Amino acid sequence: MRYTQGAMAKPVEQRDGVIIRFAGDSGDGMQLTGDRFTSETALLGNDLSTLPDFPAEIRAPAGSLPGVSGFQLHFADHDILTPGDAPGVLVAMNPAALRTNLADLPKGGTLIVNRDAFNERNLRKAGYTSNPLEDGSLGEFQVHDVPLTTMTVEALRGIEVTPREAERSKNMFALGLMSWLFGRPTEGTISFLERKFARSPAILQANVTAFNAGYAFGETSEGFSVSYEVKPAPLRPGTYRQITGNTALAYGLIAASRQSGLPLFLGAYPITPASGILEELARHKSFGVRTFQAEDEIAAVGAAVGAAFGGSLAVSTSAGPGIVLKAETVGLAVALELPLLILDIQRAGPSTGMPTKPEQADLLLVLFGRNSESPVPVLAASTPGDCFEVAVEAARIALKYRTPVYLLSDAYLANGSEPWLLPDVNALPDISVELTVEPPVDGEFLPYTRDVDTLARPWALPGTPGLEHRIGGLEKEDGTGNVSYDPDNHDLMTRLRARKVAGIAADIPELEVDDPGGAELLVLGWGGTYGPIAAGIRRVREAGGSVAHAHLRYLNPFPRNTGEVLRRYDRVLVPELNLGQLLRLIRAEFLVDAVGYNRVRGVPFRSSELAEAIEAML
Amino acid sequence: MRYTQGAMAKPVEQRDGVIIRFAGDSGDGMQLTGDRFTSETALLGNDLSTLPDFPAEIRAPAGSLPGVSGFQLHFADHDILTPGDAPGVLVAMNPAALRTNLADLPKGGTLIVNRDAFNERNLRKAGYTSNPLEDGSLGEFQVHDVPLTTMTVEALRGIEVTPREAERSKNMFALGLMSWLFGRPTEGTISFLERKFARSPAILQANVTAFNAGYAFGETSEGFSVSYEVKPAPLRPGTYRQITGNTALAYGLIAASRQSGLPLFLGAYPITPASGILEELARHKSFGVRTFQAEDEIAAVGAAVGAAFGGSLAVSTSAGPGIVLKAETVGLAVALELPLLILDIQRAGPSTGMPTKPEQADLLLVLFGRNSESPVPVLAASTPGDCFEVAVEAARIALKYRTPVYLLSDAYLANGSEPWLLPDVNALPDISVELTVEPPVDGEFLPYTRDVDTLARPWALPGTPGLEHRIGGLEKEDGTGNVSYDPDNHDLMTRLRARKVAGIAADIPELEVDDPGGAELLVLGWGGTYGPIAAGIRRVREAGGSVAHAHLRYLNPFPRNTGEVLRRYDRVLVPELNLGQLLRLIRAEFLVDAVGYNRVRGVPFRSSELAEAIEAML
Amino acid sequence: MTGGARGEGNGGGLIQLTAKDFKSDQEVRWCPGCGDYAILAAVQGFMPELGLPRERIVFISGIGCAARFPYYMQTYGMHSIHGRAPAIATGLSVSRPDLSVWVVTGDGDALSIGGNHLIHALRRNVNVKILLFNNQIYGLTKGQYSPTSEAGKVTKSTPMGSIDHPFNPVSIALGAEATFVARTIDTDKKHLTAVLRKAALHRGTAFVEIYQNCNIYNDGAFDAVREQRENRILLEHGMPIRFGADGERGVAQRADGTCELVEVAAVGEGALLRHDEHAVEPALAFALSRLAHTPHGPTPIGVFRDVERPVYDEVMQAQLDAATAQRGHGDLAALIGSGDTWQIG
Amino acid sequence: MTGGARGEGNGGGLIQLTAKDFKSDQEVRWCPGCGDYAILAAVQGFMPELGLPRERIVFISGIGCAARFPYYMQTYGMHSIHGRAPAIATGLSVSRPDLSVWVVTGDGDALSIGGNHLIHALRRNVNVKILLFNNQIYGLTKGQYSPTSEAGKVTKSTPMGSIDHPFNPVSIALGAEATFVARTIDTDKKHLTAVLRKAALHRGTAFVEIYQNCNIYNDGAFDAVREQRENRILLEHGMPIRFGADGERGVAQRADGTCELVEVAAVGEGALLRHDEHAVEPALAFALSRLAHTPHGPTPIGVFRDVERPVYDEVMQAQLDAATAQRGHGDLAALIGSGDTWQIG
Ligand SMILES: Cc1ncc(C[n+]2csc(CCOP(=O)(O)OP(=O)(O)O)c2C)c(N)n1
Ligand SMILES: Cc1ncc(C[n+]2csc(CCOP(=O)(O)OP(=O)(O)O)c2C)c(N)n1
Ligand code: SF4
Ligand code: SF4
Ligand SMILES: [Mg+2]
Ligand SMILES: [Mg+2]
Repeated sequence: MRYTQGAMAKPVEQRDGVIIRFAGDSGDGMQLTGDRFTSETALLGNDLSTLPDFPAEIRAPAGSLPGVSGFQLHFADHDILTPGDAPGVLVAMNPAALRTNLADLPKGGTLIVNRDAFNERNLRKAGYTSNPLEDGSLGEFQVHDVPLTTMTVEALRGIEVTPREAERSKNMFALGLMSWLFGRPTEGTISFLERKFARSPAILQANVTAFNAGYAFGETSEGFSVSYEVKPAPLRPGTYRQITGNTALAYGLIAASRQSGLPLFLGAYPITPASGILEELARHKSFGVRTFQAEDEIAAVGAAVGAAFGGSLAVSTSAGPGIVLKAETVGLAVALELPLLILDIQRAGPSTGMPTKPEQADLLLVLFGRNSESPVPVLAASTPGDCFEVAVEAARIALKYRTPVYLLSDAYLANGSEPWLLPDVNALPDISVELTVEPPVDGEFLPYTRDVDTLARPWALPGTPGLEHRIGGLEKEDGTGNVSYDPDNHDLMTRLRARKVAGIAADIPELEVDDPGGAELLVLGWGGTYGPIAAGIRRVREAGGSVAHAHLRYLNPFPRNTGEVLRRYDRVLVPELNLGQLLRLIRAEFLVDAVGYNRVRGVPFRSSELAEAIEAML
Repeated sequence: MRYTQGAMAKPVEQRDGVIIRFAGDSGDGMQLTGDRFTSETALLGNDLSTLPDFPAEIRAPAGSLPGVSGFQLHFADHDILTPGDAPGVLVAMNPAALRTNLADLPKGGTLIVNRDAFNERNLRKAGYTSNPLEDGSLGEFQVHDVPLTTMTVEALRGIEVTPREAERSKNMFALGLMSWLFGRPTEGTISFLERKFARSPAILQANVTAFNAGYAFGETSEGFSVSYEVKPAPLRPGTYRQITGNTALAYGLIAASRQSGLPLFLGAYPITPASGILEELARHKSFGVRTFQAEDEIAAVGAAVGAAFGGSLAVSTSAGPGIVLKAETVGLAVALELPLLILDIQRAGPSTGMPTKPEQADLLLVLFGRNSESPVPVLAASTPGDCFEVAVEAARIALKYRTPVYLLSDAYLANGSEPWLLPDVNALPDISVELTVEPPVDGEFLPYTRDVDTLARPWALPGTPGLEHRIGGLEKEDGTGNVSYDPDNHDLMTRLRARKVAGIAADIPELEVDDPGGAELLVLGWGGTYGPIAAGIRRVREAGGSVAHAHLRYLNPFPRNTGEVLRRYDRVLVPELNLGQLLRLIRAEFLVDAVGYNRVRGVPFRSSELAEAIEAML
Repeated sequence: MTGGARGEGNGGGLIQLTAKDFKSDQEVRWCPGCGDYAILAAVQGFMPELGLPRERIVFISGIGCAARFPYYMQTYGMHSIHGRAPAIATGLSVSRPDLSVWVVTGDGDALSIGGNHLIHALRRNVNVKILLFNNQIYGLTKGQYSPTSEAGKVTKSTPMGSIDHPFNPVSIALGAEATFVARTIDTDKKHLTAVLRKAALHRGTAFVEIYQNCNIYNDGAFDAVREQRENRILLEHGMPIRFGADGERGVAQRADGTCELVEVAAVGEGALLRHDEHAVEPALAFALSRLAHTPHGPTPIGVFRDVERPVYDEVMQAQLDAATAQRGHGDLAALIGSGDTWQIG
Repeated sequence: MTGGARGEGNGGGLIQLTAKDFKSDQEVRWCPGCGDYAILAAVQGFMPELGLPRERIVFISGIGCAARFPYYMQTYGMHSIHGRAPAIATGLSVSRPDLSVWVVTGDGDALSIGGNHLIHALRRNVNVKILLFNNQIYGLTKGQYSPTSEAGKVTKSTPMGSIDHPFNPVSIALGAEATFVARTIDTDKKHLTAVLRKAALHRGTAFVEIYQNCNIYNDGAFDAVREQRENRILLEHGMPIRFGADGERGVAQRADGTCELVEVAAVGEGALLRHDEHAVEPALAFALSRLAHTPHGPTPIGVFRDVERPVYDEVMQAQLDAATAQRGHGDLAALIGSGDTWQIG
């Protein structure tokens, strides 16, 4: 196919949903391109879901297979649950991107490639022995091989940028073309570029020009005979924004600080995919947020414990390898009975594993990864937007019960985005804490007495006259908190700590089941697999299958009706991105012969594979 | 009662077993006294079991309750399993020792106290408002209130020691007295003192004199009308020694080094109750043992990983708080697939907890306390002597399967002792390893290919020509070991690592059940509770109850017949010094409705409480 | 005296506390004769000088014999975990600038497992006062060698003698950019108190090494300076550095920048180094720290360095204030609604 | 050249390796333009000089961009976990004295999370060569400030500027009792190679800071010395310390032990410091390290210190040998039968 530019009005086809994947070299700006396309799409009112997918290397050698960076976006005129199993449209900026992504493109899919990048050198780097644009191997797809680089450079003639800078604008050309193809509004991107390049007018001009040129190329090129329209989705009314899980966590923590009246303190050490929370929070000092980039994860959570002692809403964030390092200090916080949040943005392991890839395999770690009996509540977020609410809820539990709380997210939620209906900040729950401020009448302050309902101990902050006291990691005498080696006291304290956490079950909602009626199979999920599971179930139901769905936000303690729910069904399927961790917990606790669907591939579930797995059990 | 010295032959009564507890101030030398009495007893051929019990403080204030140090010894003319639930004889060197130990002495028990220590100051420190020796509160016991200090000082008149040194010999006086009372041989103690005080003749003379004086006092005092004899036990023939769990572990590691032909490397950071292993191994450099006292637990296990890479039998030892810190590095070893032993001498927690007290609550920690799916075999020792054998077996598994292995002991096994039949060193298993030393013919060494049986990867040591290769914590491509982010490869590798560990089940003995026939109840234990459980079962059986007993040495993987064994019984009771950790594992894995008997008191089970618990389930 | 302690001091009225007010109700549980007792007494004796009410003072420790310290102080306190006290204190101090935060640590706690937190606290200049009780041994775990034990030391874990070259705590602190570094002795209450006073007045991290005798596992380790006062090279600001029974010896500087011990009579008083604890560059303080690698002969005691540098806590607060001044107090609704939003319905 | 590398060298015959022999088959994955490429080339170029066969050489790294290094070396190697390479290398080196063990680490890896392992390796004088690629930034995690970033640095995690005072890697190493400390520059292959040579010859831990440009997140951090050669204060043993375009400037010592930059013409060549890398006392090396806290002006480059001290690995081996000489090779039966035994039956 060849493209010449001509001018004529093009027909517009309706689509109910589209999945696009942008793929290119790490240096090609695919994440930015994807982000911008997503923003345009959000403004248009589609429902959407995104999945960035980038290598652990900062910038692997240009043109190499490990250097490929991708961004997938699913948008639709109805509510959607996942970034989509497989793209309908693949934009491949070079041979490596084509090679690593083509397998996901179904037959008949649309393929837009940058023909200029298919030179011998790049083909060789990608491991091609012949040029796929020429050897007929792409016959099953609708291929548009556009000379993106040449056309961009052409369009930028006269603008005062270096040839390299001109070439680097090709992603904006591609974005412009795609914006035309799917009828996206362009103002947002142009004003975004104006903000981003405010200080370099030439670069700004280059980017805007390339973007407009791409759009115009779509309009005029003969190669693109139709454009597509995807109508807005009937979302709940309100104000929306796109949000990633990491940003939602950061905002949720700021909201929890506001709702508790306690200043926010974050101790963190950078690690993929959790660093974004530190970086986001560091930008909000006007909220009284203190971010402390520590020398390591131990110091990060140590500082958080110190801040908690001083009365902050104290948080520490990390991913697997760092979460492991924090365990001893979290154990101290269990003994101290101080509120503390630990956010684990799970990634594929073991050890360093695949740092940018999602997994759900830290559940047993956060439950059991401390010496001795050391119970800690655990919550997990299910979607990017849900991260906000879960952060507030985790803070509520930590503060009310004076306990460390783990909050689990993952690399998929962290970087993936969805439209988020802005919550009414005035309707957020009050999670303020009753501090102990008055010395008891008899003069002796007992830091390890307990509230009869919550079993929480009093929280008296340094600075409060008359309540001077000492706490520590040695076993403490019930009531006084003095060091005690008494056997019965130790047994009692061990059980009190356990009962305190178990008792939270009375203070959290029951597990809700989405059962259209008559289902014999329950699918039980948790965490970031919510979208694919729900989408898989939707497929099954659309095909006439009857299946119930429940999703756990609370992993410890479980909602009080969990056992009852599980026993209601003949069969229980537990899909997890691990080898069966929740599965093990519910089998032990409820003795139900649930089965797992487990994949540890470092990528989210596809709804299609889940639909198959469910159908196999119907 | 008053004692005047007279000379007459005393009758000797036979006993089948005796439990003595020595208790005194930390500075009173109770551990030494207990040790010596134990040695005398061992030489006499009794079966025995000991339980030292000392405070975490080095030397809390003299006379205070937290400063009390105790040592319990159970010896008998038959095989015994525990240091005994409750002492029949209590030696209390001061009021604090009396107060903290009296509750354990059954009515009618023998109480020997140092009358001299019951002065007003000491009574006050112990919280007594009246002198129990005079207020009649000891009426239920056979009290011998001996002026131990006075008599010691008296006996030492003329020896050139300071008054303080003279007083400090009172423990030897007490030992002499007890040696007479139970007809223990004295030569061993005297030659021990000669070795210990070889460089201070006056101190030596003081100690020997005090010891002899105590013995003579027993012979002549009217207060002691009979002495007791406990005949030797019919133990298996052979050469015996007393051994503590920590010493047995150290010897086991040296044996494993010999049997594997690999040099032993220990990376350790001191921590109670594990330090003894480091200290013992540091003394055996002539065995080629390298001990490295690191800057912390992370460096300790890191150095061990380095040594493992270099071809040592690499070990790291610690207790709970330190085990937690090692987790990230053990995860690395899981990814590297290198042999490594991690010894966890469990103590009461959470956090710092009660450092000198035993617990069994790190089982889930060592199984799950690493990020992501990170399977590691786990073994546990059941008695002090068993530690030797388990160390060799753990090394065998680590070396054969190229995997880190956890070995669990606890504070009770670590310091407790029992007679140990010396193994025939020539009959120890051959655990030598086949290293890869030849480059493959096609020239490309693939460090992540696998043995078809064991799934172990080749082990090629630096220094081997032609096998240069790089390993690391990022996910590796099956076979080549190159870094790989391929989804299917990650799933495969995750499952391969899991299968490798699970496959060890084929290579370990089946779970043996001690079932006298017809039992409906199985008691399933693991680790250091073996003695009390077996003793509890013995009691139940003696009372006519029918109960089966199985004890797990292998916690991961379980012996291959475990499920079958469990399903054979109507009821399964799992006693543990935690809140139900093995219980959770077997419920999840075998879906058996087992129940737990759980105590977290920082002390071993009493066989009587277990007998009761068992009987309640018959 | 509130400089280092950052408080406004007396609140409403005049606080007249005494050492006794700082004794908690907990029985002190160190071995009889342990140097820790003397330090405890000196610290309790000094506390009233802070001019702060007890509730504004916090002691944080790690694990070890020394780390029991907070239990005995009638202030707020935390007996935390091994080596981590500087990190915990950092979190407390930066989030609560109104408190006076003290760390008590041992040579193992601070320089073995906790070495990294220590050096990072020092470079950051967080407003905490770190008292390192150096007994050159692991006391609580019953006598293994520590990173300050002299080479060749025979202990339970080194039956043939340790093979590590020890740290010099003052040198490592100076190498780690510390702004206040001092050394003193458990039994010299007057000197110890004077050093505490300067540490408290210092804005930022103050690092104080205290030679502490462990009479059970390492008795007499410091006798060369504890008992033989003539070996104490007393560093006094602005004074020529002299020592010896009658000040007959002194410290001079060689051409190569190192320090040497000299007879005053031989070189003349003018040749002696004059101590400047406020010297901007730590070079001379470092050279002085090298005079005695372990305290087995003449050993410098006193304040090696005391200089001003921005205090971490204060700069963090200043950033918060600046951000608030620029943008106003954070508005949650505005925050979550920032960036591109759109309206449905 | 086998001193530092402890090998007997060439085995049977003469080993004639070239840089190419040290290239592994792995594609190098740093950003185009990254300073790491130049260092890799220099190290590969130097390796043949070790005179050791490839299998006797091991590279161990932590995590970070720099830490990818071992993959590219055709030797044994381990890409371990963040900050722990010095500990892992210690275990390997002490248990395998026949190997030449090298650590490659970054400023975050070595001085942030790994600071403690680094300073302990240095004080122990384990026979490992530590190459710290200092780019004053966290590269791999995409641009947060590091412990060597200059104060006030604006990065992703410090939008208002960092508030930490940075470490000076040379100062902290000297404070930690290092026996060999040097600094060099990624792009100066000749100087880098010369430093590697000395590091390899050194018996014990050699610490080499290499200024490394991260052109993505911290481009130009070292331009003041990388590009402006006149700012390189080249330390050369036995030579007066001079610098500047024509050596017109130099370093002299002030009366207070600190170093200062002077015009040679003004003070005369005789007034310049003469560099002595073998000086027993590190005082002057330390003073030199303070000349430039961050490389924004004249900065010393070269070997600051290179002294002999017992090597940890060798002393450990000597203890094993001594024990064996005293007691004979360990006899397991005798060991388990030691102490009181008794006979039954
Ligand atoms: C993580 C961890 N590792 C090890 C220990 C054991 N431990 C307790 S105190 C201590 C060292 C004590 O030495 P030091 O800090 O010098 O204090 P001292 O007792 O001499 O005052 C050690 C190794 C521990 N409690 N926690
Ligand atoms: C335990 C742990 N914490 C954090 C990380 C994330 N991490 C990887 S590299 C790195 C810092 C890299 O900086 P540096 O050592 O300077 O190396 P560079 O990338 O600049 O070469 C961090 C924080 C990790 N992998 N493991
Ligand atoms: S062991 Fe040493 S440091 Fe610890 S309390 Fe006793 S004397 Fe003091
Ligand atoms: S991010 Fe920086 S240090 Fe890392 S490879 Fe790229 S240029 Fe090099
Ligand atoms: Mg100490
Ligand atoms: Mg860096």
